[in-house]
Amino acid sequence: MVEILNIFIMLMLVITALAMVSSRHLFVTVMLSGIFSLLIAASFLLLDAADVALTEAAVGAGISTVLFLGALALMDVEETTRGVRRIRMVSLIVVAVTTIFIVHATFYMPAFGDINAPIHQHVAPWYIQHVPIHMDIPNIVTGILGSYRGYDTLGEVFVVFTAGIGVLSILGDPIKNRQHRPAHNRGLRHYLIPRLVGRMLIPFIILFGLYVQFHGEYSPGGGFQAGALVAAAIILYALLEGEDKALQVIPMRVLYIMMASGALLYGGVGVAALLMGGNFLDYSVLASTPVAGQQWGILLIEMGVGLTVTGVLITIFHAFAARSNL
Amino acid sequence: MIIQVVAFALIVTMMLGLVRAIKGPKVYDRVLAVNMMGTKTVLLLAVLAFIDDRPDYLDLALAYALINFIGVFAVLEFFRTRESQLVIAETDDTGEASDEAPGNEGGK
Amino acid sequence: MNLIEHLPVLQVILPLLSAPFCILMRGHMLAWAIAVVASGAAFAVSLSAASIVADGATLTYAVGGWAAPYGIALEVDAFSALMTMIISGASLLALIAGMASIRQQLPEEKQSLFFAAWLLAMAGLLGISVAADAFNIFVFMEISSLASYVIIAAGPHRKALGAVFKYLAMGTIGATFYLIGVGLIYLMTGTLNLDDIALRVANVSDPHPVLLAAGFITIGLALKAAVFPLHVWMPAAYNYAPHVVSAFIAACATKVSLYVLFRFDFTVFQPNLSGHEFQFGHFMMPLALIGILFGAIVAALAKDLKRLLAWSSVSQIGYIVLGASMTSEAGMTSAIIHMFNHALAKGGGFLIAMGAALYYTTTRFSNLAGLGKEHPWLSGAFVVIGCSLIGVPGTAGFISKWMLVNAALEQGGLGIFIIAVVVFSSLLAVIYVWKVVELFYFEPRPEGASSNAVVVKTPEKLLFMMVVMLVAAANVWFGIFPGEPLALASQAASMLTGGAL
Amino acid sequence: MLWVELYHYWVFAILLMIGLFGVIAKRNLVKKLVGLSLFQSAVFLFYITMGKVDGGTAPIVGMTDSTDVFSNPLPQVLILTAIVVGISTTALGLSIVVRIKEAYGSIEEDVIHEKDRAE
Amino acid sequence: MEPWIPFQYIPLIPLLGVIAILLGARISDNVREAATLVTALLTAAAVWGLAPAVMAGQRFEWVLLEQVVPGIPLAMQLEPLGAMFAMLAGSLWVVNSVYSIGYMRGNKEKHQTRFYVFFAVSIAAALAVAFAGNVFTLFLFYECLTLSTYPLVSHKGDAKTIKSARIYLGVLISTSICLFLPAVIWAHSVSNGAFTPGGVMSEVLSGPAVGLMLGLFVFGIGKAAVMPVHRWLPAAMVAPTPVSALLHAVAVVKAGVFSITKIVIYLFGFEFLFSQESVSWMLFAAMTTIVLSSLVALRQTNLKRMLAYSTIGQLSYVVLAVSVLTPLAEVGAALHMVAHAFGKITLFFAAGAIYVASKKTELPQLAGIGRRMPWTATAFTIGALSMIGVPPTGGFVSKWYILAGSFQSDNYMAIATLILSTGLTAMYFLPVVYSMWFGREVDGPMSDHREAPLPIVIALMTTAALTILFFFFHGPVKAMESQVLLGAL
Amino acid sequence: MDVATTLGWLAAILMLIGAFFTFVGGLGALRMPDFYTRMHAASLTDSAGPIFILIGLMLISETWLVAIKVFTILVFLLITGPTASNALASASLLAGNKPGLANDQSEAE
Repeated sequence: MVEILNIFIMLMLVITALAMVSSRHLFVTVMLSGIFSLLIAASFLLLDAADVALTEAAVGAGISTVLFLGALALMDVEETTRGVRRIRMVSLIVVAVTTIFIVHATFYMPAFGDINAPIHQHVAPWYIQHVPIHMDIPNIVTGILGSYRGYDTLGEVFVVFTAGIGVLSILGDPIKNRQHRPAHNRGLRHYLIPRLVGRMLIPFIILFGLYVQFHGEYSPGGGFQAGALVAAAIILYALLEGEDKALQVIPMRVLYIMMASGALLYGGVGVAALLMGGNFLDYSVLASTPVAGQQWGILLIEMGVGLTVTGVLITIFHAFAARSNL
Repeated sequence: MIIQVVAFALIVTMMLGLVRAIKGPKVYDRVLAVNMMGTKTVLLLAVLAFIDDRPDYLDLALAYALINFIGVFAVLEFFRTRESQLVIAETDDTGEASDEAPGNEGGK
Repeated sequence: MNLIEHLPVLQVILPLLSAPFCILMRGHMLAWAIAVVASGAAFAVSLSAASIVADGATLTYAVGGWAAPYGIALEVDAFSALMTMIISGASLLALIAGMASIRQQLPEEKQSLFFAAWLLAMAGLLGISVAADAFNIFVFMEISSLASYVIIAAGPHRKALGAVFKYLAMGTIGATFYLIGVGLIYLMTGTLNLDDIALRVANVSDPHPVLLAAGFITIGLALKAAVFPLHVWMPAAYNYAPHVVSAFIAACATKVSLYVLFRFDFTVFQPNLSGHEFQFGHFMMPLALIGILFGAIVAALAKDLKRLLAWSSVSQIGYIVLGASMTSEAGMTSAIIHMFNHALAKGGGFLIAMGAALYYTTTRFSNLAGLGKEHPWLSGAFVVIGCSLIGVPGTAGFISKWMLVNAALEQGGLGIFIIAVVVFSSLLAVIYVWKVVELFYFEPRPEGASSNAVVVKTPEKLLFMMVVMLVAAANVWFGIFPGEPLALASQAASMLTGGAL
Repeated sequence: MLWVELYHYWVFAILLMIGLFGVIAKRNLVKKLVGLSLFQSAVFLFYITMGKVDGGTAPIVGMTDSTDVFSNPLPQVLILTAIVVGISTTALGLSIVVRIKEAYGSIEEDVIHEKDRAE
Repeated sequence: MEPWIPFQYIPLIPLLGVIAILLGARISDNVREAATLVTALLTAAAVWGLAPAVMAGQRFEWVLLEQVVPGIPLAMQLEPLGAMFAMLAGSLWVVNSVYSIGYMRGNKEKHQTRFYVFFAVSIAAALAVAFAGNVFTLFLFYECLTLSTYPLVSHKGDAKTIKSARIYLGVLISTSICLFLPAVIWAHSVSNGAFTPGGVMSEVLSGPAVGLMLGLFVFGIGKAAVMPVHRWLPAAMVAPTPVSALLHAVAVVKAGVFSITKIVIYLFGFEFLFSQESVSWMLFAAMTTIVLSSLVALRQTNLKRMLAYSTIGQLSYVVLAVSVLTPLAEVGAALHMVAHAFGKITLFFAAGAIYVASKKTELPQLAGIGRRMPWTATAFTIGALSMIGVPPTGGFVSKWYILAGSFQSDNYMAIATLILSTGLTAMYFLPVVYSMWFGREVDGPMSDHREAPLPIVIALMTTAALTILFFFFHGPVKAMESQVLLGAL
Repeated sequence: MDVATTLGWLAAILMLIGAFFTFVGGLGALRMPDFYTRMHAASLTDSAGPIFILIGLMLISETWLVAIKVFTILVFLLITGPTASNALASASLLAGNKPGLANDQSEAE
């Protein structure tokens, strides 16, 4: 049954992707990419990847759509030139050849879902077996993410951090940019009902975000998803009430501090472990028992992730909005 | 068994929505289709939670519902700032001239 | 707490964790100071690590205390020690020398962000160099790439934006190709740790997916390393980046991708793909040869100093790939030592371009004439560094060419052809370097040429000249006493080719 | 039924190639970025696909019986990181596009080339 | 019998002199020139200090760096041939310095400090070439010499000069990279490349490979100006005359033929080469160069260009002498290096003196100049006679030995070439000498001029005297060269 | 029939009704002639479908917690769906997009 659903979703994915690339209207492309994200997230869920599905939905359908629209508000939504024929031919050939190679190799790959594939035999069973022992949390993904591969996640946080300061550096400080524009931005004031409903929902979204943050060890979720949700709530506020108000609620200074302190909190936990005699990011030494130490460590670093992601996403939104007057 | 039928109906409806989203012809049609597909996805997730007997998937459904909502607002805001674009947006993918309406970049 | 034990991770987290402090600082001097201190610390760490691993030892580190295939391991051996030295050294010197140039090219409010991104770029490159985990390499590759885009986009010319966008698109394709390759390997072996992969890939019954993985990883990394003909993003990016960024990035960024490429193609895939090094060699060698000549020819036609240096990089990367594509220990040694020597020469070259721009605002040839008379030390340093680029005896560049030709001699008839190409491209190098030398010394300063866009403070100028002289001297020093880097390089080469041959 | 076992990989290949085509062949910078994110999504799908185990369930212990078969959690962890990387790249790319639009008045590569050449 | 300063430190003297010159230039021009002179004298003294030890048959080895590139040391050695070259370069530098001071001042050249600095660096490089202990070291310092003479050649800095300097650098660098370097690598890959009496190649190389490697060396050492790699020499005529003198008589071209000689004797071993059919082409290359360059010289109307082509021919005498491969001819080669150095430097000094005093550069303008500049004309005459090989000049001695060596191996081709080229040399030098003394004066750039400045006259008379003295006192050189052969045989 | 079975049947019927509404809504969104009519079809069933389906799901929930979660989703959908539709329609109207049937000029499709 699930298999059939999956086939349908895959079919829709391919159709959507084709439409995205072939449509000449950029707004359409962005809308379709939102649909694509929803579909692929559903597909992830069908493939048992709950955390990934949540992330993809928050990022792909939420944040990424908002960002694309923010950028599109500044530019022509029509694609005015067709690609050069020669380039299109070359691309087609490149693409075709690569596809043939991949498809050819698939015939020698382990079958889909085969439990005897090497991938399910070597490292993964160890994780499934040891997460309950080492850190005693139900969500294995969180366990791996936070501890076994915590160093990757540290890198991930710094990728987000880099994106934040990168957008700031490229687009400039939102506050300075706003000063050059007339203060006409009032948000969606003349849409009365949406505004009321939206305002009502904001606290719930933040609450839900916090739930995702602190319940991430037990159910799908974690710092990143929570950060995206909270940031989405603030973005919603900015959309409804206008940029300036949002910047009054959370000023840029605070955002800077959020971005930096999240990353530093994560790194700090690692360094603290190092100072307390363990290796970098070895949470076992943080508390009296290794298991408690692991739990504390994961909780702290997830908070770091959440802080940075929230700060960065809001900052990026402001940076775009200040330019495009979204 | 019934629940699988529901899931199937949802998937088929999503396909109908997808066709509408691709066909347009107006941007509003597409936004409508996206919104519709969002709702259907939420339902699908909820149904899946029961099919797989994994109630924690319901959290996901909730998150989807919230995010879908925000997406629609972003689109509305986009319309507001780009009223000049709306006229153009009525055309389909053939792309008419893009300076039909006088630019009103600043909004109101 | 034994610090020696923690060297591999300190190498990465020192600059990484300094970056957030940078953006919290108001005022660029503080941010600059943090960046310099962090680079200096990283350099010190890399030196001490290098001294430990020079005799063939390997420092391993289990992050989080989890042993290798389950947790993420870091490994510092001779090869990575050499890379970390190049990266942190280049960053330190460029930062010290570039103070005035940064003031000239960047608005004050962006500077703290700039330094943070700089540190992240360096930390990313360092992270790749010490990583022993295929996916971890990807993560740090992205940190370094994103940060590089940011610091390149800080260039004042609008063309910098177009260049960065191209770099971003191609860089992301490259990284994603790499990710696909890693996925395929993971699918076939079930592990991500490099050593573990090498161990388990031998048991994979069917080589097709591994071969596909090798193809994706090779192409992806070649894209990031700007190997001809995938170099199209590089010249513009180097050319329009802020001068100080060009000096830093040109010295190390592409080399780190080559480092990963060599790691994979020479150790990870060897146990399964019989004759893989042969395929690698025959795939890469023609590209390297064409790239060497093409880059040098375009460089000889350039009308801008930075453009010239950037195209010369296309050619010089060809030398590195050529050395590796011989798939012999001697060839590998020449490739690795050329990474070091080219970093010295090219970093120095861009530093000089930076100095020229500091005095004369642009690096266009029409505006640089007569530099030799007004700034004799600067142009003198260029002559030395240019000689190193050509490969004149007594400079670092010569050592690598010598090793390369020696390695080619082992190849028999093909070797003669390789030598002919190397020799010819050296002549082209003479042409493009000498064009600049003559410009500096013999052409009169044009009427009304712009100069001194920014007031260069004396301490800044002193620091700058000190660094330039140091780099020029290093080019000569390592041409006469190449002992230490050569020892590391041959150690690394024997390690890389040991598994294959 | 070979195709049932492998069609996931084929979908991955097709999506990958649609995305790659978008990046290489399209001249509009936003379109290129969309292609890029499509390209990355395809890889995400590939990783998640290979982590699936027949009859498995999401790797969250405790909610269900402990006898359950779990799908492979490691690819999911990797893709969580990769998604974040993807959105970061997209954000950065978009900000560059915005600046390009301001500097050149267009986001079409051909127009930008022409303006560069005219300089 | 230890020399008063170890030979390996001698190249450092001019380098230290560079610092002295730079510092001196800050004080005044006089101090700077004094520094040059003192350095030159010190160098000469140091080089001559080696003579007793060398004559006594002592040899020194010294390794600067165990591995400059893997497996190859940076080694220095002292043996008679190198000592002779070092002595030649060191002592002529003194004379040349005196001359330079007069010339540069008389001509009011710019950038004099740069000139003196690079002059000293070139001498240091030449000395290092002289003391090279293996092929690689030789190559290294050979390249240094090329680069350090570039600023001297391009000294004037105008468009024509730059073009010529480009040819100079282009030919020398491309030959050395394309031919010399591969040969060096080849030599090192088959042997240790160290210079050993009797050669090291006889055991590792045979057949056509010998000829190929020798060819790479002979044409790769572009400084020896064997046709067709001679183009740089006439081009380098744009340099100030002291530089031309240095290039053509002392450091550069002599470094070329010295390198060839040293490689033939110490790397191949000429006995070994004598047994190889495949090296006979070298003789023909040298003969062709001699004859062709003389013919070209006949057609020149510019004095310095004529001298340049003469140099090409004279250098090939040395190559010819080497390729005759008999002991007597080898002695002749060494003698000719010295004799030609004295004669040619005299000629260039004279040409420079004429330019400084009268700005004349073309042959027809020289008519009757002997009456205004008797000393210069006398010196020029002596130099010209030495080039032709008329006794009692040094040129006669060396040609005599080369001829004798050719008879030793019944090499009639070589004998014929020598006789023919003597005739040709006479044909282009004698008319000039005749017109200088007896021709009717024509209008030149300066109608009324006198003898050149005193330092110039002193310098050129010194070298002219040396040319004649060498006829009578060539014993030491012969003795030293015999030692080389003793070791080689 | 015990309570659970009854609830099961009830839930099945409710869910089938919901699925039907949903499908019809999708069909309407595809086949209706102009934007406002399409919107009418879609937004009505966007409320009706979830109500039936989610109530059905609540009935077969094993624990109260699950039922509450489903209920929360329902509430959210009921709040956000009409709001979004309202906003969309007013945006379309504000942009000067007249209902096609009112002006008796059907839209080209």
